[in-house]
Amino acid sequence: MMGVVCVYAYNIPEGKSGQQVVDSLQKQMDIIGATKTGNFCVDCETYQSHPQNAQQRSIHILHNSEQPATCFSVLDSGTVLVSDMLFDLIMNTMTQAKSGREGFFQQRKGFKIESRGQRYELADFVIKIGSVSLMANFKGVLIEVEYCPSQVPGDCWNLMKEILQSIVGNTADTPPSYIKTKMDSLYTPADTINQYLEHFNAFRKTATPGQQNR
Amino acid sequence: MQKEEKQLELALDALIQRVQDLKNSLVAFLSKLENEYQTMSWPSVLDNFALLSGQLNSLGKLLKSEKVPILRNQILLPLALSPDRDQELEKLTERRVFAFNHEVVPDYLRTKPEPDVEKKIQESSVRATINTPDVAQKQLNAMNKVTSNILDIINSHRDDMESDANQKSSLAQTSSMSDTNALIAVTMFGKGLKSLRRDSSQSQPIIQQQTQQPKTQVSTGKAPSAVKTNIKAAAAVTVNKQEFAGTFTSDFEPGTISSHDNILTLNKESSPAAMSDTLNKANN
Amino acid sequence: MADNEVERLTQAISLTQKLRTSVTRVFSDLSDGYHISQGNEKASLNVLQKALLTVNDNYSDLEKLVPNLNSVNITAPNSALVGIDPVYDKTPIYSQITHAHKWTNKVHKLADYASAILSPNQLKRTHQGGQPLAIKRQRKTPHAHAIPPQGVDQCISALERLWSDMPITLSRPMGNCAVLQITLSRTLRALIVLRGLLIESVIVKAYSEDFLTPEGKVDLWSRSRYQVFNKVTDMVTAATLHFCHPQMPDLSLRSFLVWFNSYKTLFSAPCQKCGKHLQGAFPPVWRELRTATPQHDGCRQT
Amino acid sequence: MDQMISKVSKFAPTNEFLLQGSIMENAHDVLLHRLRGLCDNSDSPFETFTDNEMIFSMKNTTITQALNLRVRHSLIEQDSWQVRYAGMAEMGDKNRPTMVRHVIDCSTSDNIVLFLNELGFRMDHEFVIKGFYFHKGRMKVTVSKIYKMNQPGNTENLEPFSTSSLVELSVVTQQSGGEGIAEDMKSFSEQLKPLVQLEKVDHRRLQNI
Repeated sequence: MMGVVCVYAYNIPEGKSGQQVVDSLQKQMDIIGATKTGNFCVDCETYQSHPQNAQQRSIHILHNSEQPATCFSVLDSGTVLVSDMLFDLIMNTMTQAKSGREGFFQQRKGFKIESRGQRYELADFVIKIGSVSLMANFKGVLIEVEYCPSQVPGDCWNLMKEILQSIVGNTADTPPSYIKTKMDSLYTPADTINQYLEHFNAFRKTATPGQQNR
Repeated sequence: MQKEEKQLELALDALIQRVQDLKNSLVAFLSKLENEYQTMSWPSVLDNFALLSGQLNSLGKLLKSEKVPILRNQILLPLALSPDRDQELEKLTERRVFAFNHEVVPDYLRTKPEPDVEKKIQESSVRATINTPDVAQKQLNAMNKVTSNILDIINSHRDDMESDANQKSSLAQTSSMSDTNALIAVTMFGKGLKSLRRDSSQSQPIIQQQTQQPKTQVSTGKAPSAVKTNIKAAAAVTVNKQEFAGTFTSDFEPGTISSHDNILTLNKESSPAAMSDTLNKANN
Repeated sequence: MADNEVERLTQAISLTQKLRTSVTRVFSDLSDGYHISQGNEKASLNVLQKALLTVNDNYSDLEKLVPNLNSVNITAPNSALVGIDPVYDKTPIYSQITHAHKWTNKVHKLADYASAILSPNQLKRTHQGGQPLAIKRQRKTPHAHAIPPQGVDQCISALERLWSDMPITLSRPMGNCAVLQITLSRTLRALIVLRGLLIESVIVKAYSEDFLTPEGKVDLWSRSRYQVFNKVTDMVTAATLHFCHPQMPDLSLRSFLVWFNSYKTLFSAPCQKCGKHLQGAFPPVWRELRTATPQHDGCRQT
Repeated sequence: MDQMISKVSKFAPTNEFLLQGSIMENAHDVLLHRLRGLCDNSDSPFETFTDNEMIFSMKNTTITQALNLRVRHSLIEQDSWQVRYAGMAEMGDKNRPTMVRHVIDCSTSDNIVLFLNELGFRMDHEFVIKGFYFHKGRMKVTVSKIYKMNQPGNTENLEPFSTSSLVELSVVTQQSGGEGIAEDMKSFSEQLKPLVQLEKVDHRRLQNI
């Protein structure tokens, strides 16, 4: 089980590299007394229907190291299927070319994106500082803050806001747009995945910021 | 003369030896019967009998062999009978015969069977000679007939019993290959499930189709294209119509029927197989 | 001697059989009925009498023989009786036997341990003099812990109706003591162990946690995975002392629950003293005892 | 990702060894008792299951060979959903004691049916399967009856497909290192004879009948 998670993109100030931002954030974690508890990774891969299929769909397959045995499959219609890792294999059989023909789905080239970094714990908070890379190109920094004991975003938003503002600043004045619609419902791991996916999709659309800043 | 005597002596020794063996095994067998009757098994009894009959056989062979002079020509003459106890004899006979007296001699030195037995032998030999070869042949035939009849009866009984046993095993049959196949086919490919639904829903859709026909034809603009595919599909499927007619219809769930009314109504005349095929095509 | 015995036994058996046949004949004749023609009643009666006489004779024969018999002692083990039960597949005897076997082993083992541990430390708890006991008796004995289960049930069901956002389920996983499981809104779950109506212990956990051991039984001991709820557990346990009132147990439980209900705003309400949500990464875990206002642990002490 | 797939496929249990047979109604209970004695946990009561199995398939104009996914939904534990991909069972030669097939079992959330429909899958057919399961070490034995559903989607209105029950003995192993288990299965199936003949059954032949 998990608590409520808010994911924010960190605005990288002009003239700073991604690594510098991550370093300073990590230093900040030490200052507020959080303890390092290893690494984390959220990755996303996108597939597309075969053009001859009846329905044209994109499927995003995401994994979150917080739920290491789970595979999240998100359709562009918003349906999120939560399943165990073996769904990767099923997806694989669906993409697999059989006897010279294409499969029902194809992997979209150049869409592999992931957020990787350090994981910190502070009392019942879990804070993750991840640098996002699209096909090994640095794209930006994502901050994830989780408050584990609660499951209702509406209950603990104000409480989370205090700690979020101390890390990401004014960006955290309002809840993440995805959370806004879910304030009063029970939070699930799929909601985290949707937040990440929103950010990933946004990152894919932008030009690589690292090239401007480096 | 001396040579003959010597031969007789040898033959007698051999005879005594054989008889001794026979006696020993008899004694052993008897003692076994007396002491081990609880644990003794039938095969071991049979073994003992076999041993005895073997020894008797070899004794008979010895008597018939050429080396043994014809004993019938020898004469055994009791020279003296005495009512007194004879130690020597007692020892020789293992304390079975104490004296060589009038009582035992006729029994031991008898060369002819008992009169009763003799009479019986006579009778049977007389009876044997009465029958002429013809009668004997007849009786033989009758005998053969009877035995073959009995054999037949036994055989038929055996057959009956065997078939009974077979039937019993078929009664106790606990699994059937055809059921296995049917069950696997249904789990793997859904065979049988599809035809079932056809029974329950077959008549209804047709009626519905007829009543709905005008309405849907007006309402859908896409109908003509469906007709085309339908013709093509129907042509492709007609060969297998009989085969598929049963299995395909499962796609007619209420939901799909209503959503594909336009297609179904147009297919009114064509076979169910063709319908479902168009349905699939339309879905794709 | 033994042969004699056997002979007598077989004789007795054959006599018994005889007796049975004669008795059966009498009864079967009686049940089949007689064809009684006019004036022939006497003959039929004679037949019956004869049959009865045979029974009598057989019976007396048997009776004569019986005193000579030594009682044969057939020692049949109990397991032989199992065979008598014809539908053993339908009875759960097999699983029961294995179960019983397992338990006997377990009990045996534990008893071994217990005796090994107890033998060096002999505990003598009842070594009190008569004096203090007498004084105790004079005092009015508190009865809060000795309320019958029905009373507790009644009291709890009355309490449950007070809050719609705080369902209470009552169970008795180990005898008389009631265990209340409370779900407070969507904020937390609490487990309260009662003795009578006295609060014995309280454990608070997250809404996402449960009070079950891996075997699916009620878990009375484990603490929450989250630090904040362990703090709350400590606070609430301390507060139970405040609310405890031996003479009016139902009132004390009720006022405790009223106070406890204020924890539903654990995450959403800021501290009344400093106005902030977090203090050292913790929300206001303390509720003022009278006003039930939220406060941080740190703010409470100042 | 590809790395992960190869990793997952290497360690995930995807190789299924399978023997199948059936048992008639009259010997059904006898078989259950025998299995109870032969298998683990013989002192606990029978473990039962009731599942609704839905077969979804996808085709398109260039790929005519349909891809089938089987969704199983437990009717006892309502929130247990599973999707399974099963390859064609390979008979192998005569020396192979069991069939082998590629199987991917994957537990999912309850929206799998919606998900597959949105993905372009269509339900081909469905049925209800009720029965008992036993396990002995890694081996799993199921004795189950298949029920037709008289109304689609209604799992109450059922009609048994056959009086016989399907008996399956299976072991799922990693891709390599399952050779010994097939022999174990063979010897286990010998113990059930003559009650049930657990055999390799050629699915291709059944499909073409």
